Amino acid sequence: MDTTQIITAFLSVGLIGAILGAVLAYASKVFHVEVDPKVEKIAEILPQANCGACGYPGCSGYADAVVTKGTDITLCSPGGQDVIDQIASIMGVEATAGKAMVAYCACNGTKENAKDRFEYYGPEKCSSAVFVSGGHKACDYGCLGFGECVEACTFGAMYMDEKTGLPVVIDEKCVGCGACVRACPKDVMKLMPKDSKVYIACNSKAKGKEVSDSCKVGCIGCKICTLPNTTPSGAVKMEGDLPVINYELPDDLVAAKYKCPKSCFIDKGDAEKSAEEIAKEKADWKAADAEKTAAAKKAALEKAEAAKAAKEAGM
Amino acid sequence: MNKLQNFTKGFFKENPVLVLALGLCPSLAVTTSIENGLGMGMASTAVLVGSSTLVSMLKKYIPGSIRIPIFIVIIATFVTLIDLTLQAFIPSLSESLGLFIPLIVVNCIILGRAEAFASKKSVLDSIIDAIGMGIGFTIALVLISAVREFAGTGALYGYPLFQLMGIEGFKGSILMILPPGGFLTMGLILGFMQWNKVRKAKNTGGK
Amino acid sequence: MDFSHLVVIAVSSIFINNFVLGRFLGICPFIGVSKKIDSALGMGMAVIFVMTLASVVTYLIQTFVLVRFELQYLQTIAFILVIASLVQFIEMFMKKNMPALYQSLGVFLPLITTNCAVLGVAILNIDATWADGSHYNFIESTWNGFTAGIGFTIALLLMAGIRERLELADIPESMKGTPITFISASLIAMAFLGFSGMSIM
Amino acid sequence: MGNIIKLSSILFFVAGIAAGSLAFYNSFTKPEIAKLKAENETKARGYVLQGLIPDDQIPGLIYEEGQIEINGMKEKFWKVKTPGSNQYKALVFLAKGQGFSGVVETMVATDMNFKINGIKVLKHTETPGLGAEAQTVKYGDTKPFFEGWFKEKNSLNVIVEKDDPNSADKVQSITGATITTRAVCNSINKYAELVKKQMGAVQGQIVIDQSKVVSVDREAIMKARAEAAAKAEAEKDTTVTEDTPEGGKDE
Repeated sequence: MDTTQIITAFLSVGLIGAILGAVLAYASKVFHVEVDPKVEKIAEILPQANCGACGYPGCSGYADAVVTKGTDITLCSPGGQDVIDQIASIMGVEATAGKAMVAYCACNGTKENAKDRFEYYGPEKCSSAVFVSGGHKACDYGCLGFGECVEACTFGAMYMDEKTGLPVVIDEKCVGCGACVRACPKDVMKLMPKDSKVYIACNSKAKGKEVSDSCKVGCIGCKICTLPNTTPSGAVKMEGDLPVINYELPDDLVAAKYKCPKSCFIDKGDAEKSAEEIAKEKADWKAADAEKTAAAKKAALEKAEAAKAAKEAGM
Repeated sequence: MNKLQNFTKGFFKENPVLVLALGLCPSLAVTTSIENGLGMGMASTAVLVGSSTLVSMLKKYIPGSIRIPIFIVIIATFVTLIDLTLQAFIPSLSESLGLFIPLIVVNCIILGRAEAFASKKSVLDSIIDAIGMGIGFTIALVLISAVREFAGTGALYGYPLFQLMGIEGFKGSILMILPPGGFLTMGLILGFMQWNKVRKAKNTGGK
Repeated sequence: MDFSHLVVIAVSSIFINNFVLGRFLGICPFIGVSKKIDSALGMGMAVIFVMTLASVVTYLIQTFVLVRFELQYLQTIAFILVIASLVQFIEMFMKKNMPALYQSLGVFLPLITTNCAVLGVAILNIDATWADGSHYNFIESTWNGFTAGIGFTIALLLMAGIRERLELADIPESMKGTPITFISASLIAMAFLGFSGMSIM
Repeated sequence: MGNIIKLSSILFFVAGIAAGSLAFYNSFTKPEIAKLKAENETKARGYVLQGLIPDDQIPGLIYEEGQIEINGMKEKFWKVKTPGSNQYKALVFLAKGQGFSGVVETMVATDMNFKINGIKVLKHTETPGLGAEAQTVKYGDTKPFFEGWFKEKNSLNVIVEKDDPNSADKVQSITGATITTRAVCNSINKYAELVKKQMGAVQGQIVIDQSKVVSVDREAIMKARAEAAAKAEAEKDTTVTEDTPEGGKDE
């Protein structure tokens, strides 16, 4: 046995290690860049095998994607369940701190409601169908109904309703990760706060005539919902020819729901009620509204008269 | 998770190659014959067990910020040990595996296991996990190489089955031994795994 | 310096012995990062860069440390240590000083540390011999690293291009994702096999 | 700063201890590897000499080392003697040539007329199924089929059939691997030529009673060259082989 050889081996490789260690330690100080602490935390948990199995450039790349883009947290195969749980706990803390969101389908173009332009016989995928002159639906903005969003959901929080041909989100299971939003080629899937009830079930930015030709329940851009006496809070604003709800402003939007000529405002609470109940509620509201309008009219009239009287008195 | 589950999960349920799709380079490159596949699987298992044990033993003394370089050094040490051992005692295997013995170092399974499991769990658990994963890796390698060897040369573990039975003619297609065959076999096996998964999901979903 | 040697190296490592399709090196990133052409290109560039650099550094380590002290058996440990540290250093440097480049290329660097293609090219550089028994010299090693990186990038880009289209294809449920990717890789590898009839000497 | 020193000293010890323990282990395996290499070399030399020298004499053969210079590198070849005999019986050399994807190393044994007795491809990196067939043993055979093709050919002139279909020393090429076959042939030509040069010089210097062998040798070479030029003269090659007793024996 040759001791000098062992010593040479020890020293030479040891020195390589020491030099590299020193350089790296120094570099990590000099070249330090501030990053989101969450990214660092997740990167810490990931196995650092940098194998690329997740499809992202290395563990830190994946950590960054999870935090900034809301990527699926289950992609790390070397880490297994342990890592998923830990990331979930980090991201979970964050999710409750912010506002919990759920996905919804901003289209009510069921098989009955929306017309088709032609029959489509391609691969049954939304992203394929889009390539054939924007899809087979007469409406350029509506749901194509092949359920790519459902496939994208890793939480089992969505299913396709066979009857309507539209995706349905199960609010209890939805974590608001936005995977379906990214999957949809028509941008029909959107996110809304979990505690809000009403959403606009139309995505069409087309003009009124065009919309009513292609869909029974499409928004024609009449702007009723944005009028001050419909939504005094100003929570609904037009963006082009489509109203958008600002969920930051508190409003029950009941007036908009009943006033919308195309019934584009959908109340999630209605799903549990029977048709009669809904009809009754609507009738009640209409009566109340009529009363209110009458009262308002009367008040306005009185006000005008009072003003007139004051004017006359002043003269 | 109990110890037995921990041991057997790598065989099939969390098979590193077939389910997790890790360590693909060796599982395609050396699987031209069962002998090579088995040799590679056992060499990797040995490295995996050695490095997992050591990492798990030293986990308290390794500073977090340079743990990765230290893990790499530990793994590289075991790989070199195996390399030297093979050269000295099983030279034929050493020659046919060639470049891919030193490349065990960069097999994601080993570093992944060291970081994700051994650096957190007890020594015994780490050893059990490492052996289980190693066996899973070996199973996958043997499976792939069996398909390729048979389709490529008509032989299994060096025994020409058809000729032994007196049937001449089937000599296999060289293509299966060549790189395209490796990719093809891998694709088909992974496809089969997925088919199985989809079928199971449908069965349970249907009820 | 024999120029024809460089041509032989280039043709061999780009086409005939393409790292991914002929030698099975770097399969993990080949499958992992080939979903989009953009990221495949970034990854490819990073690999070319690191492979070239790794060839340079490991050649120096081999010649001035390992051979001098007769420590060739420590090749694996010394090479991986040097490559890993080098890549990490470059990553940190780039992140701080060239954020734009880091976004497009640097993010792929950590993925490359444990890419067997990089360690593979370093070892192949040392092992490879010409017919007269001489080894690759410094320039030949570096050139081999560079061209092997190009070969890797070509394979990766081909795969990414195919996968972008596969996304839209009607594939049986059980073949979706990784399985069909491997089958496509098999077909590309078959095409590359055609290069092995080439006489380059 | 303190942290930097701490980290780098930890890495120093980890890397150092790893390297040290490997060096320790290496001190055990190194002689084993060397022994194995030497054993393999002896085995390969014995293997290619089969037939030329009776099996029971092979283990006791004396190998005298000679040196040839090729592209500035020194390479070994061996002159083979049986114990108690002054006469060389055979020549053995390890021919190296650039094959399709790397170097192909072939152990070659020839008689003193440079007629090949046996070859063995020791190392190659050729494509499985194509060039690698050079080592494949067909089921039922004991030796790779490729080796048999070279028996009795003149090592100075052996050539791939495709390159010269008229040569008496033509060798079939492996299907789809002409480059590999050509690499083996060319490397054998090149090394044999160098060995011949060396032998000529050595033998001219030393023993006088071997002058006969030398002259036979030269005659053989002249004839071998003539025969390479014209196919008609192929017959003369057999006359030459009859001159050497060793050549006749191994039929």
